[in-house]
Amino acid sequence: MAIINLANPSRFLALATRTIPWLGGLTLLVFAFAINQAMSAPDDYQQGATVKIMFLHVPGAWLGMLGWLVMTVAALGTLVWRHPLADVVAKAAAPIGAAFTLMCLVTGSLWGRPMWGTYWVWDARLTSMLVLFLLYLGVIAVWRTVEDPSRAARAAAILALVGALDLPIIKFSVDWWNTLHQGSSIFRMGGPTIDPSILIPLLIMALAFTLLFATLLLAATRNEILRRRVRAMRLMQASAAA
Amino acid sequence: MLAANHLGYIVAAYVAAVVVVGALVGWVTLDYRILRRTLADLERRGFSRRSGSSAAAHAGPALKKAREDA
Amino acid sequence: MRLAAVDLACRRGARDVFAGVSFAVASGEALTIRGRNGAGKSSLLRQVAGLVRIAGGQLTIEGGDPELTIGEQAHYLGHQDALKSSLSVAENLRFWAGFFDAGSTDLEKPLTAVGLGGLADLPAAYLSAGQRRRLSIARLLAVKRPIWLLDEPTSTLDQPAQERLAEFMRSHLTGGGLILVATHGDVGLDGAQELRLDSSFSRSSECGHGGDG
Amino acid sequence: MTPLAAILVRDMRLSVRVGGGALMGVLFFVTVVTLMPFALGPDLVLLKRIGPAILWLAALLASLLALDRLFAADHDDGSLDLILMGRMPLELVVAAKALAHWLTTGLPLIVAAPLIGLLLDLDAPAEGALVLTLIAGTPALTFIGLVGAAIAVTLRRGGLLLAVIVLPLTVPVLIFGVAAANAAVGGTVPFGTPFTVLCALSLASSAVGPFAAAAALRQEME
Repeated sequence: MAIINLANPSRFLALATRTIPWLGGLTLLVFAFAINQAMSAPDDYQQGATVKIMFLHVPGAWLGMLGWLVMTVAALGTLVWRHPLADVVAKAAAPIGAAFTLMCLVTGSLWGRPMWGTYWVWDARLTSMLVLFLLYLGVIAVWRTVEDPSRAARAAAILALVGALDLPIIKFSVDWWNTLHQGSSIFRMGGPTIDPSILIPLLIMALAFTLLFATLLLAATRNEILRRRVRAMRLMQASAAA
Repeated sequence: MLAANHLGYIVAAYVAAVVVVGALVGWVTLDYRILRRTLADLERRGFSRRSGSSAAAHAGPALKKAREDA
Repeated sequence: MRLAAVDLACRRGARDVFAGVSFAVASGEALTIRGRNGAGKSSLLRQVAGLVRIAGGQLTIEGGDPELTIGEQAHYLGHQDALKSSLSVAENLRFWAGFFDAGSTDLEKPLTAVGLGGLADLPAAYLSAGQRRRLSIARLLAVKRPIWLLDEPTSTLDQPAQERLAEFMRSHLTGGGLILVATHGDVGLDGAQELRLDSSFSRSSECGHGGDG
Repeated sequence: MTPLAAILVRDMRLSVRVGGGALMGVLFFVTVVTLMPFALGPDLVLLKRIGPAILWLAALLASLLALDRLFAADHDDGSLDLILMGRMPLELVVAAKALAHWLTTGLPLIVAAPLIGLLLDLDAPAEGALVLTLIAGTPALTFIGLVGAAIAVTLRRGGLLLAVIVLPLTVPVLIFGVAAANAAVGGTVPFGTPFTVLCALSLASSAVGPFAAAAALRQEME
């Protein structure tokens, strides 16, 4: 359907309420299949069974970045196309993206423990994800400190855009910083070529997580619309009783 | 780094993932339920109890408009 | 209870705001303070409230609670409303009632009296300027203090709210309280004493005058 | 509810609501600690050795962060005038505000510190020492910062001035905090000595702080 009529909050609410259960069900289905595939995947010759953590770690990283991509597109929606739902989607995406980035960091740390003997190594990829996580917290902080939603939306949108521009630079500079100092991290995360027997379960897990992300985003956006509605009705309540 | 089977860490990782996903799902559903209740309460109460139906009536159409463009 | 000032003087920074101001207000009486902007109406009220240092003269109170200062027996309604936008109407009033040791009083009555009865759990951010001022006035009703110091209380109030305020002031006076109100217009208090602060008092010594009245 | 409880509950509620500064301290703390390795290099051996120092410096700066709004917010909306006209002594009111600030800024720091310590590869004894020293040290930071906030309340650009006023005053807390945190990991000094001095600093500042802050507020009011 055209994006235009999605712009009307009530129609979006009705659509969301209908699709969320189906999407949730599909997510569960794909997850069941993915978990099964992941568990039956062979151990990696080098990392042993801990490769199974990769099935959580890598999708977490992808969703972390996907979340920021969603926020960037929503930011353009807010600032350029003036789409009424854009800022609501951006506000909904921030905590979800942050949560998956956190999952990526935690699983990465648990994956590194048996390899390097420490919970955290300033490996290039892990460090970039940490900076991304801090950027997410910054955007959430903007939403939580600016009271007026439209002002908060514009501020968060600009931060998302600037973040989107800065992330590749951060990625590059962290890589350079890491290789420059070439400290103790002797082991590169997830070797260059991944054996198909591991790649397929990984892709299915990634699909399952992406569906989960979509369901959560839809539900969180619906919540934000309802929150806006509560706010509008409270304003109405104040003015009516003036 | 031997290819030992670090079951503990794998379980910990999956527990962490379940915790994060569980928190997200819990937060979204709880938030939805609270918002539904607040909305129902606001609608049922109309606006200020003291001003009775008149304010609610005159605010009725405004209320519908608020629902549209919120 | 009797509040008396003799040759009261006030300096703000290098400027003499006013000097030689005397008045006496007993229970059940009101004093209307008039004067141009910058004549020091607010400074006089803040001096009585104990918020501004008294540069000269005496300010005494007879009767009332001997242990308490004048400020601790007074309500001050300034230009600002002392409300927190992220707290609800009820939370704001509950805080001030709790802070002024009247925690257990019923808040519904003052809120309804100022016409905010139905908005108890509405965040103060949504209130209009007039509603915020009426919420401050509710503080005066919720906590019983004999002296009211009102600084242009009607500035953001509409006509019905002003009449309601005049009604509150009259009942406060008949209840034995006393009121000092700085205003430009009429606040509906007939029989109140008048005190005119005109700028002839405020001699600006070395540098030019600054700051508000 | 007593006046002190009213102030405590209100300040806590304000800092948690939208616009409040509750978790800002922790966010700043995490960011500062994350920045250090970018400057010092990813070498865990080095980071482990100066870990406690980095964490303590970050905690010190983080706990000052939310302080400048402590009185300025009340001053700007007129609440400070009414607080001065309350029957509760100002010293107790200021102490209640300090407690509210510590609960919303200091405590989250103490909870977050061990997790962030993992980034600098701190081992268990170092983490334990870090938490202990933060528990003993953050009250001192809050009460010293309290005085700075009271002095800076009516001044324009008070926030900037606050850091300049307060940081020198917190030097002893930093010295003994880091000394105690390092002592637990090794080194000549036993853990007890710097730790007791740190506790003494906290007790002293919690006694002097409110009086100095209340006096400063009264001075500022004209």
